[in-house]
Amino acid sequence: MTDAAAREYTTDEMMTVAASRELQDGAVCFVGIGLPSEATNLARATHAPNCVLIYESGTVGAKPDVLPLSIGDGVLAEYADSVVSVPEIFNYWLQAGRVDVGFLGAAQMDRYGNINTTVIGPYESPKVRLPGAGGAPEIAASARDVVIILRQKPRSFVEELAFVTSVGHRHGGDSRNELGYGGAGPTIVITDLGVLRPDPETRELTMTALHPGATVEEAKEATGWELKVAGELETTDPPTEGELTILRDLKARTAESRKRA
Amino acid sequence: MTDAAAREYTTDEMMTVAASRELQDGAVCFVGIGLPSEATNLARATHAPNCVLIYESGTVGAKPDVLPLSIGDGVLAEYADSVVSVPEIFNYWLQAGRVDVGFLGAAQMDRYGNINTTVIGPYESPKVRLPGAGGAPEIAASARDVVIILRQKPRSFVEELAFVTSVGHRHGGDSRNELGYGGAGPTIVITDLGVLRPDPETRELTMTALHPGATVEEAKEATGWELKVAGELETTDPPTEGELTILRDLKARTAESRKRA
Amino acid sequence: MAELVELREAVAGLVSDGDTVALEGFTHLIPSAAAHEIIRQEKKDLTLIRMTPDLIYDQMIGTGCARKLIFSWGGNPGVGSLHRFRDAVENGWPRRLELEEHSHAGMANRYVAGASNLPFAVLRGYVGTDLPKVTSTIVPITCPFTGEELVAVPALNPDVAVIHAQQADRRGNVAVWGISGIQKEAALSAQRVIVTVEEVVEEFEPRPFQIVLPAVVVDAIAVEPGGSRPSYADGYYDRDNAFYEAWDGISRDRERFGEWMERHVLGTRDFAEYTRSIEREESLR
Amino acid sequence: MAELVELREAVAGLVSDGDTVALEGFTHLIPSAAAHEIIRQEKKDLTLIRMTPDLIYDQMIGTGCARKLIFSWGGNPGVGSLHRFRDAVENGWPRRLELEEHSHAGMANRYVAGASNLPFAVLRGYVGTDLPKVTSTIVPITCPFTGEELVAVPALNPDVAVIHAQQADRRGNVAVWGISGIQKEAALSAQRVIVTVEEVVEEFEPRPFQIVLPAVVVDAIAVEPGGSRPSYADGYYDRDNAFYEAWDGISRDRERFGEWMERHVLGTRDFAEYTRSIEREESLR
Repeated sequence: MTDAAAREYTTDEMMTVAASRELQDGAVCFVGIGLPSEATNLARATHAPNCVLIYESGTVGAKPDVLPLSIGDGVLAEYADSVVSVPEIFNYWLQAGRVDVGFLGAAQMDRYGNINTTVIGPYESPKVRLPGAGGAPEIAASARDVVIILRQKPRSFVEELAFVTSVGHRHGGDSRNELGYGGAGPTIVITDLGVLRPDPETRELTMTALHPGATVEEAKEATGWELKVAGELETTDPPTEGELTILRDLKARTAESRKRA
Repeated sequence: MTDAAAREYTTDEMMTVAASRELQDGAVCFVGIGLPSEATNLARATHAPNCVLIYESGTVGAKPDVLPLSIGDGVLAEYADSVVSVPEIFNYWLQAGRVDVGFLGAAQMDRYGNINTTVIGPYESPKVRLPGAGGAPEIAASARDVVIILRQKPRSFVEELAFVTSVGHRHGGDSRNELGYGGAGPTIVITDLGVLRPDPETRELTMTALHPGATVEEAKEATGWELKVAGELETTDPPTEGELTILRDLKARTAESRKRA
Repeated sequence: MAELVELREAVAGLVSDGDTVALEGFTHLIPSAAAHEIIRQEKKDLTLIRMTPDLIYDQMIGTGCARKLIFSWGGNPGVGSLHRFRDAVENGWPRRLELEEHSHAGMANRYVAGASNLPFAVLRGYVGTDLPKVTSTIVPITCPFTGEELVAVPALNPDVAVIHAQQADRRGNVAVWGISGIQKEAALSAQRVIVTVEEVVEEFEPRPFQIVLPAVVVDAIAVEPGGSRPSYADGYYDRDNAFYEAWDGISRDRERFGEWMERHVLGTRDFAEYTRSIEREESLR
Repeated sequence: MAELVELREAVAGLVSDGDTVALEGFTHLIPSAAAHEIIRQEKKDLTLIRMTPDLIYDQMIGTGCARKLIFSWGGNPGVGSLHRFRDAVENGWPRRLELEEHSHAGMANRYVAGASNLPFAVLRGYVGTDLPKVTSTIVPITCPFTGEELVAVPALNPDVAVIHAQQADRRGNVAVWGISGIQKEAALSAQRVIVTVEEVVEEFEPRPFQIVLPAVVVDAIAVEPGGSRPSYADGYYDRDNAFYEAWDGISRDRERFGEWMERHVLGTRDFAEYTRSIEREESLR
């Protein structure tokens, strides 16, 4: 801890690093844009050089040297093992069950890991119209495991979703299984404060780890429902020197390349 | 006629030439192997340089310089406008209604242009097991028009098919329409003796033209059902000098290339 | 059969008020020039289809071309909201926008069904989400062999599909390489097809992951160099990420948006003039 | 994840008696070397799948490897009958062969469904033909939107798919160019995938109409130069049309077929030795 304590890092960096550690080397990973893309590319640059990153634009085995701004940037195709059509990505890869893990972000999430990216407020007269489903519903349905990355805030960790865009553990218990999806649903949620995992029985997301410096009180205040907390809470290992350096290089290269563009 | 009379040609050459004349320039044509391939490539080399030849192997706009022995010879891909997968050829091209005309051969045909390429004798204990359906059923179903090329013999022009592999005008009349296919069915049958066309009402194939030298008696003897013959029978224009030269060159080049292989 | 024409003629001749129009291009090769021409010609009551409505759809919606939107993800990729799209949905400005909302997988399969001349497609998805509650074109279907219940979605068959490609050859064949997304299926599902290209070449060279659309499936080809900016064309130019970020500010305010569209799109003759117009403005910044 | 192995190991490890095995290659890139290895290892009771059973299937059927055949066209392309196939169907020699017979369109869509993890596929076809009378895997299905009646066929999901490709790279990705037929769908529909290749290269070059199968979908890669003869490999060698014609005579007679298989296939260690063996014989002619 001493050299870790000596290091300065942001809660977002901790969140990205913690998420990146969830991607195993060699795994086939369906990547959402934004934080998921950042975390999975950090993983590829650190402990998971052989992971196969899939983006919904049709790139399989993408190896971007900078973070893509969109899911179809040229850098994704340039070094990919294969580039296929969008129907093939969703039918031959995702629906076919070839994806080991899906990394997703969200606008809102409930205690069962169900996700809303469609609207805030009533659908017919929304307060905020969000982008919509994109590839998320089928990633949440068919990826063997799902990792959700989301900053913990009362307005994103909500008691009730305005709209269920993508299914997590549904109403909890076995209720997801009735849907006949191939995937197991969200296995972990990484936030800027810590880590939540579904309870084995109820499937309700339970705080099982805190990042260094974060407290249970913070986490409860940041959660729109009565947050369950595990008996013995783990503490996340802080980012290593290597993780931080590589993440910051990646982001610097990315910023640089966007200025050039 | 004088210079035609002077020319020597076989009944097979007459059949191929007559069939080739049925392919209009610019038409999208789905090509079966054998006689259909010979006739359509003759057309491309003579009056229809802009026809788009499709082979079920996935070649669109094939321009073979020799006749392919199979529907997937390399020469078909080499000069094609595009090469796509087999599912695309059948779904995105044939089923989609993009094919103007299909050229088919057959083992057996009945008076309504239904085709058998499956078995002679009972299916469970066949006298002769034929290759089977291949692409023919959907070509017969979805090509806007169908041209059948078949030597006229009692054992191929049969009263009743042992097996209906591909549908022509079914039981005659409107019976084909009930099937909901996009194509109009066989519009013409070219034989070594002449030409048959479906009656506008009954859809029964009727002899409407004879090739030079062929007689109605021959045609009737060569047909396994009571052949209907049109009121005034036309006589097919014999092969022109050009048609014969080009067809013979094509076949010579083909034989030569197969020796080399 | 593909004809080489001016984009102005192509849009005037093939796109009519009230048509269902799909402009596709999955981040790569977005047909911006064609979208601007549709806006210039003030097409009305269009049903617009696109998996990923972005800047060009924000512009068509904001200028009132669209009556309805069939889509699966509407945002400014990597930046945030589409403000004109949001204003139309949240406030009905400049007019009410009807939505038909699917997932990417559903939209992709709807195009596949359309390209295959099938009335519907089957997939695993949607169940358990709220999408079937708000979208009537998602219904259950049972496998006749296993009895398993799946989801059916209807085919998409737009009146017109518009795509941007890198090259056409002299015979009117069209080549796309790199990320080709859903363009093939969009084109093959449509009644009429307009393609803008970077250039016309004698012959195509082999390129990584290249697909070729034969001339017979294309109606009009218009040469529009840079015609997918601020998107990119692999082999020609990069994505203008700065413009996507700038669009957030331009589109946030109705008036500023209106002035911008007036000055750069409605006030220019074609995409070349539009490009010079925004470059001039950028140079003033 | 693709491993580079000897073909002998690949077949021994991944193909078991009673398996459902699809060897695909649409005229181009037929996996002959792998078929011979299956025969050498005397695999039994196989359900063989192939759209276009030709010489290698005639050989596997004639040597008694097959219990059942799922197919759409069984012939010697451009030559005529498959005599061993006919003998099995007409006379049950060397054993009765169960048939499940479809059209090309039906088979292609069955592979697509299998590759997509869907239990069935939908198409327009079969109605009015006698195929549904003899094939139980063709059933009607109604469009839930239009009420139109179409045909459903069940997915194909072989235990093992075997294909021949031009190249693999060091990471185990596989490249096929030219006519790729149904190989992609056959591979993606199977539980296990064996690929024989002409050679392993550092990196793929762009080739006309090239597809790449990523290493993660391939289990075993074996280098077998010439491994699809007498079929052809675009960029490597041409189709040996003379052999297809010669096969008509070799296969016509049970005894001559048996001797030929004994001498050239069962009596040789691998495809390289087989090739030398038939070349020696040809040189004697």
